[in-house]
Amino acid sequence: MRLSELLNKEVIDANGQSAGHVHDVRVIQDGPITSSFDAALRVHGLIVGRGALANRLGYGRSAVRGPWVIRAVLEAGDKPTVVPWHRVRVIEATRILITGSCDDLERARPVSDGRGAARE
Amino acid sequence: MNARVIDAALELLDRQLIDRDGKLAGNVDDVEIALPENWPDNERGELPVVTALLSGPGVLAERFGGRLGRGWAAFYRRIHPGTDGSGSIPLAQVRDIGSAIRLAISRDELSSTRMEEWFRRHLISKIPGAGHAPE
Amino acid sequence: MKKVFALTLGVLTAIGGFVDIGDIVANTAVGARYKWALAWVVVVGIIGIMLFAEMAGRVASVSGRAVFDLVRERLGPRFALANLIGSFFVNLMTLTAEIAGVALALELATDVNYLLWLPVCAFAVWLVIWRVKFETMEDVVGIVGLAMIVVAVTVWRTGPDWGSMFHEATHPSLKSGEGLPTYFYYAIALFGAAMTPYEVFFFSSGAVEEHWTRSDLFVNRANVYLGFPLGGLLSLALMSSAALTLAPLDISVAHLGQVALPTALTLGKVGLATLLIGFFAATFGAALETALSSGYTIAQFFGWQWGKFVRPRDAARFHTVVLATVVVAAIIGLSSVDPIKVTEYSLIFSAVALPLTYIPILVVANDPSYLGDRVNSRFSNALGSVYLVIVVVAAVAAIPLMLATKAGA
Amino acid sequence: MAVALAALLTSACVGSSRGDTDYQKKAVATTEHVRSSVRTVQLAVQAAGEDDAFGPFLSRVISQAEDDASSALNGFASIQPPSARSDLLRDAVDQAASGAIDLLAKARIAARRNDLGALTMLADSLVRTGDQLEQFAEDHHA
Repeated sequence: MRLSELLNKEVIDANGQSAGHVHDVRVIQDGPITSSFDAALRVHGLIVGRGALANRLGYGRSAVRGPWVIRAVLEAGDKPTVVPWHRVRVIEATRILITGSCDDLERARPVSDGRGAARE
Repeated sequence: MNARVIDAALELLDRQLIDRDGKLAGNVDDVEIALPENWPDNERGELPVVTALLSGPGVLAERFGGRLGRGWAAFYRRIHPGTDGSGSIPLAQVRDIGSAIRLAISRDELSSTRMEEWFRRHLISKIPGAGHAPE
Repeated sequence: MKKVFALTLGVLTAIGGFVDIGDIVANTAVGARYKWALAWVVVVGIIGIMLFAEMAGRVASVSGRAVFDLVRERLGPRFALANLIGSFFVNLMTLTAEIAGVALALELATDVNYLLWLPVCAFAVWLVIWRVKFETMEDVVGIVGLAMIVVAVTVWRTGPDWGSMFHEATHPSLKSGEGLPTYFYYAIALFGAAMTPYEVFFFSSGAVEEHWTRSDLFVNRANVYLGFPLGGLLSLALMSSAALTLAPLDISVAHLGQVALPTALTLGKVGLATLLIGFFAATFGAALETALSSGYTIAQFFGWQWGKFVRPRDAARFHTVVLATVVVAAIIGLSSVDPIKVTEYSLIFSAVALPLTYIPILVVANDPSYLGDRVNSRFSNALGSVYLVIVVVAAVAAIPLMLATKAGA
Repeated sequence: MAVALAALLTSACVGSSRGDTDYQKKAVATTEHVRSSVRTVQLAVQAAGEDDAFGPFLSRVISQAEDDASSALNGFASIQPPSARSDLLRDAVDQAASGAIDLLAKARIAARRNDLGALTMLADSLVRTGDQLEQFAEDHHA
């Protein structure tokens, strides 16, 4: 499966309610990437939200804070949540079905902390 | 063990690949994810894993979708028979994920840089001064 | 001495951006028509491009990522492709005009038709990109381009009444018979001339070409704060020289030769010769800038190896794109389209395309995962937000104004 | 706004049709164009007189101005005059502009020959022609 096959699909909970669209796939690197680790990046869950542009520009989840105009416009009404992978049941052509209700999904916490940055 | 959280679309997709010699080697055009065996009925609660980064015009075209993307992908397959044009880079060959993604291999090992090779051989190398050192 | 040469990237970028063939003619035409009533736009443009280029140069220095790379990362491939197509089109049009501009400068010096010079000029542009070191290229063209300063000397020697000049610039008013839509159409063209996307494509890629790093942020600032105001000053000088000599006779400007008349009348043959050299260097610089930018944008969109910091054979697709673009531009130029009209339109289209390049840079300049602790200051962000509004308004208004005023007729 | 209103009023008073007014505007624009070319050449000749410019430069500037003026006049001549009243205007524009273009041609010929004497002798007539065209445009402003 490719990452692009998950992105932008609509997420539907057990009650048939929409939780928004898949904005991203959160993975966890559980060790240094070297040839000795054959599964360093594991899929942890889906980031689901509503404002597509805000998502693409990285607001809401990364450490990007300013400028406030863009932030205020783009983050209005968009509170991305995380769907843990174990709740994902079916991946269809345009939708992803999950177990339980979308009301108990947690807010997605920001991910970037500046570590990935800056070569010397 | 400090686990690092990465949002794949934000931090992997469309990023620059740099090979082991510091040469630019394409962008991450998609990411290959392997689902656990028997998913979604896998009893042990195993998680999907990222197995490879994909790069190349064919991959990008498929991501575009629509008529433009399909036409582009079809054209790409025609001029590159027997391949989907994807330079598939196993995760084991990735050295560092930052504002660019550094690889442990040379770009010449990627099938996605065949066009570069073609233009090098048939056009650029034939112009005098092509091997002229920059500094 | 090395320190002096470290500033030529900014000088070349700014001269290529502010006083390329379209701007030379546009600034003169505006000065002859409106005198100083549009000078404020140049000032707005200078501040805007300084802000924009400083952010792009800082990101490139710290992360090694040039502008179009980031455009795709932040806008996604679809928007980025739309931006690429638009930017490439503007680049190609501008390159066509610049190559023709070099030929027009030679035509003025020799009275040999510019169409005969054009293929020679196109070949020379390609050859420099193929063979000359990036640093040598920018040092020579940047420094020879300083010959354009002769326009400022012209204004000085004409001995204007500085007080009333300042008054007219700060209290813009229109002659009777001039409509507001046309005035704002020219305002957007001048703004587009100052803040062209290709300037930042070139400047940020140039920073990578020169191997700038985190420790070169000072050099980045110095380039931006010296180069761009210099370019802006030359714009204002062209405008003033026209306002002082051509406006009283109510001459409408359409040719490069008319631009040179005030300098010839004021400074004589030496001044004229210097100015023609300046025209040549400025248009040649702009041609290099746009030809390279066409390669930079496409290569960065796809992630190909680009740049003059590797041997041509190691950046084969990049050099193929540059070569093809120069050839196509020369062919369009030879079809004898009016090169000056071409840049006037390309200025308007670059104002339209600008937000798609400006917004990603503004966002990335705030992203610590690229910049660590070198993210935008509050001041940069406040100014950046003001310009965000200006850039978007100009982009939205550009096409309707162009249609309504029949391109400023 | 006031200007637009005034223009509207005057044209209404004259009582000409919209076609006539349009034609008149084009006539004025054409003479303005030719006048701008004449003024350009006037400056070029002034530069020549003060030995401030090279031959090739002068020759190029002058022939471009001449080309511009001719193409403005040709453009105007190809427009169909909307009424008999406009025919008079057409002739007037043609006469004024053709005379000016002749003068520009003389300047171009002198410049090509690098004949500075002949060129500077045209200075006065260039100024006069420019003034006449300016007057013409003012008189016919719609």
